[in-house]
Amino acid sequence: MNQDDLANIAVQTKQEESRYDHVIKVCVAAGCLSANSDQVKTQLESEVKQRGLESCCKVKGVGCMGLCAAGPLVAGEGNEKMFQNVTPADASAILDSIVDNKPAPENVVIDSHLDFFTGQKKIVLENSGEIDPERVEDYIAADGYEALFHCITKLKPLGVVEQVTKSGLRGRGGAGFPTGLKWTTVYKAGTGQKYVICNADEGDPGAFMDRSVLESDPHRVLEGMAIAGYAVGANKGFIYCRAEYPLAVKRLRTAIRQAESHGLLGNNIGETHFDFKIEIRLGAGAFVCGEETALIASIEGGRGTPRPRPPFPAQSGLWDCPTLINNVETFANIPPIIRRGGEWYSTIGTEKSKGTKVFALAGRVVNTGLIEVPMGITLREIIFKLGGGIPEGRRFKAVQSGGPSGGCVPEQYLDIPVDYDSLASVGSIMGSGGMIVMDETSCMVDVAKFFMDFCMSESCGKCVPCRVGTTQMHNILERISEGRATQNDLEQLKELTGMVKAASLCGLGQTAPNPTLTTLRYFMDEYKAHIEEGRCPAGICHPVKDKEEAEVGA
Amino acid sequence: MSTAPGVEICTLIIENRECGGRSDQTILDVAEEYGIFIPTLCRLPGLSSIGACRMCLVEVKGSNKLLPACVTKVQEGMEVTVNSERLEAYRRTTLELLFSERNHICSVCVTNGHCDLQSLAQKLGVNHITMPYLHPHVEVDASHPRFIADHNRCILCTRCIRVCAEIEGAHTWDLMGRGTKARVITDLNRPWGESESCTGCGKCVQVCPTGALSEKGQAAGEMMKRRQFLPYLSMMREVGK
Amino acid sequence: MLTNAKVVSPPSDDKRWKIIDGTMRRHGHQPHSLIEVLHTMQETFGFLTDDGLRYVATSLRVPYSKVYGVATFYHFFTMKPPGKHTCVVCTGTACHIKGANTLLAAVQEESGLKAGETTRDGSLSLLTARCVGSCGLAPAAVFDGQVAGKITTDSIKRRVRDFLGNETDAEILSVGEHQ
Amino acid sequence: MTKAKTPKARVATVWLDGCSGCHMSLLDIDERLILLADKIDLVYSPLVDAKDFPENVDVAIVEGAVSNTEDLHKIKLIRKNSRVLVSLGDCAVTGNIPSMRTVFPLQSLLDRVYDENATINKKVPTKVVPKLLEQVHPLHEIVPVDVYVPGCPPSADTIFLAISELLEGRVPQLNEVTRFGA
Repeated sequence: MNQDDLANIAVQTKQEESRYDHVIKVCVAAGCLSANSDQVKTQLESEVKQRGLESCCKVKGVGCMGLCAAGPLVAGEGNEKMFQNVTPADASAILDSIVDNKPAPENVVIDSHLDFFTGQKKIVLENSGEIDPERVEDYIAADGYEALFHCITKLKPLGVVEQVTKSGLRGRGGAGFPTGLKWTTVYKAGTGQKYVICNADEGDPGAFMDRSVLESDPHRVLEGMAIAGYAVGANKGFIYCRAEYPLAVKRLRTAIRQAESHGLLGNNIGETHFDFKIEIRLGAGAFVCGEETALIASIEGGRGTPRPRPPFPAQSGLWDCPTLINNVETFANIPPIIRRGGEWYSTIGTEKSKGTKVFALAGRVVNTGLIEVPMGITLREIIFKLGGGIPEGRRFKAVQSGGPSGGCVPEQYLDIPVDYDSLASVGSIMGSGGMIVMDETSCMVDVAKFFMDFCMSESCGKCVPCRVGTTQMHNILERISEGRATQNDLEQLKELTGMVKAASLCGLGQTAPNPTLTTLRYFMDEYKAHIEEGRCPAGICHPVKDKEEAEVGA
Repeated sequence: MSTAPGVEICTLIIENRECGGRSDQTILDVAEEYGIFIPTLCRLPGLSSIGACRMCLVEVKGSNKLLPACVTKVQEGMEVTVNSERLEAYRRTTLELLFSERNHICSVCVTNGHCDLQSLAQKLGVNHITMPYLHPHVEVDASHPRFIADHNRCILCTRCIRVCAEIEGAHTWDLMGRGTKARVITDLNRPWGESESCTGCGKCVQVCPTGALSEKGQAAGEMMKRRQFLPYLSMMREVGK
Repeated sequence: MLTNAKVVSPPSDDKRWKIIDGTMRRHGHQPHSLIEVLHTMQETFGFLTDDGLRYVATSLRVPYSKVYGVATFYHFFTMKPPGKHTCVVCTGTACHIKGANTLLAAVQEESGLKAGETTRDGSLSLLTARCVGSCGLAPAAVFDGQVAGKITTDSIKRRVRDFLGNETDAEILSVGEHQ
Repeated sequence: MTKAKTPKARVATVWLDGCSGCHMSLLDIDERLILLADKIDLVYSPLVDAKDFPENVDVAIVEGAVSNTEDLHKIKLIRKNSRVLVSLGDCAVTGNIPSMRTVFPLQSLLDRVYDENATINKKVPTKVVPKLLEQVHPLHEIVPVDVYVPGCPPSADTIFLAISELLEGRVPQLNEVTRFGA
């Protein structure tokens, strides 16, 4: 296939779709599927058939529309009409509404002009909820693979790297390392065998951005990886994906197969000399494999334990070859950056954090789901405008970003802009995009304990501070939550947080104390209530009153 | 001094002393050449270094992270601090964490007096463990005819695994599980005595820094009386009849 | 070390070993395909067996101890046969905030199972997951591979009751540490 | 010199859960005991007759771990009544051999000893003997400790050095002379 063939597919696909007066989109990403959206789709299809509307009305499975909590979601008339909590029984009414413009039952209608939808800026998610993730033609019709073809036919590898550098894109996996710099390092690392790895081991509990991108728009990631391969001089890519995401894996496999058969992956892509193949490797339930050296060890078939850096994977990674590792969302940003130029991308966001960020908004907030917002938006806007605030008239307490590596941000900082540096300044991190909202029913000691428990059981055990330190910190938090702790324990907890942060081998240990540190910093009163009064203000923990007795198990 | 291609001679400062080294040497290598002590536990010269125990962490000027001296290569103009209040505190805490993790009862350990963990604790002034002991229930494997594996004393330094894979070439040992539940195992987690790959060379026993791997017959309770060496005793008994 | 490629025959004449052979062949019996092969074995048999690990180790020329080390490092792998039905309660952050613990308690109340246990008759296993990525639907659970969202204590008890069938006093078979 | 006017230090030695080896080692300082006798008043000890732990003790030297409710009660009283608390020997400092039982659940231990292995009177004693704690604790897990003297037992020289330094009003530096298991 060459550029003309690609353009032909795009035109054809668009023409086909424009033959229909109505396109009804049904979300078939994992969230809505778990609420039986596949049955809704089938019912809509048979209803269309029954009414003899096949020629003017198309029912199409699409990726995530964002508002997962209200699934299954259905949209029509270019998203002017949206429906929530749809059951197969609603199919008829929805057709009435879309085709005959009759009012649909109130309980299924959502206002498509909600802040949740209009407050977003979609780059990564531009195709999510629009295209059929299982058809490469749909992706091509949405300018898919145009960027790749532009690179391999018009740009030199260094030119591609320059665009990425110019865009100001920073790694979306959490740490925010400048992507252009990483690409440059691998580009410069000799002329031998190199690899590109896509980190899709989204282990952060409370995050599902990557899953959604893979399920809704898998080709975008493949295209991003292929562009990266061209830019840094690699001919082989691996996607390291969680085995817990079977649908994402299935759609990726389909996408790779389609791309290969269309000559978009494989040898002589676009009739040039550029070869690029992609293989999927399944993770197996180890959070630490999100760390790049551990991920490499896992792809090499071993225990996913990290090793000290340097050397960095960009110099010596998979099988000791220079390796570029970026996460799903980072790769998903690449095609639009190439299509529209690094300059364009750098106009979005803040001075040091460019572009948009996808967040998985969950917890005690009205609209839970997936959002993409420009960097620099405030936490308050995200939670109270897009998120619709706290349900049941409760009070906001904190928002947790960055998962087990991040922190809890209290109300007083709700007006800080969401960017890498501002979040770091209040003790949290941008992270991969999990954003969990907590209200007064959440106990901050319990939350700290929850994350420490996570880190303790996910610690690979290689280095001492993380292996034993997280266990000791967890035990102290447990004693606090049970009302058995002393002031001494609190002091020791503080000391251990500093030590584990500074002395651990990899990012897991180095960031494991963050949730504890931020809750100690902003919610000391809750710790004190547990320790001094044997009381849990949120009523989650059940501390014992008689510390004397409990202290020694007498 | 002749060097391999790409290797440069560099000068650096370790603990306020000007030192010279090759760029393929680690900070630890150079420090040792100059007689500067940096504590280590998981490292053993001759085996690959893994930077896991974190005892040899040092401060390098210009780096905001602490770096393990055993795997960090020297660079021209480096300024390395080996001993600072912070580093010493972290090392003591690391030792305390290790002591708290398993059941290290020095007084009845076969390696009492010859143990790296014990002597480092003394050297660095760890005279009590400030955090609660975890008291895990772990096994002793005495199935091998000549050796014993006492997991109560294991600090997961993986020296045994490395010497077995890298030097003996048997790869009998490896780690199972993760976190504090990790254990060194032989073959498919079978008793050591049943191992199909173990050559019985005993290298693992010799490199073990603690009493986790030992030769049989060393413990006080194992002092076998071999009275067959005294045949005249029974002769005397016959005579005395 | 098993340095020479050995021709080994599968542990039994179970036809399903051909599936594992297929995965190994597809990867050219490369040692680094170990995790992929373990995935296939677990998918095929439901869990990993000692015999199977031995077979894979020999076929891929990976030391026994390394194979066992890898199999136990990753929590997705299990070496115990799962129950006929599985109920996985998500304990990710969003689900935790929305009461995953009360769901676990409800299942225990209904079945007597704690996380990681299987009923003696093998009808049901209760597991926990670190996050199934359905945070928008929290609290979530996975029943026999199907994700379900916005679970309540009532709805989870109902599902568990269905799984248990007529077994009124399901006994507990194994205690383990699934994560 | 006003040496004669200096009041003697009130010293107590206590034996909790341990083998009394540390006390044996204390006696092993031999003739130096006479030197100490000039400077200290042994107000409480397994070696003297006092039944109750006195008040206003200058230095309390405690051997053994905290294993039962009586140890627990005693160590709290000792701490309350003493200016300086010395943790003497590995049992007091680390839990040592007494703590080896902590890896087993208490009830299984009691069953094993008083039921499975008992030939007569299969019953866990509840009278006269104090109740065992779930865990064995080193002293500092229960009360603040001022001086740690590890060793099993610490040598006579170590103990003499520790006491001498304390009597001189200094904090003994013992790392050179003793360690865990010494």
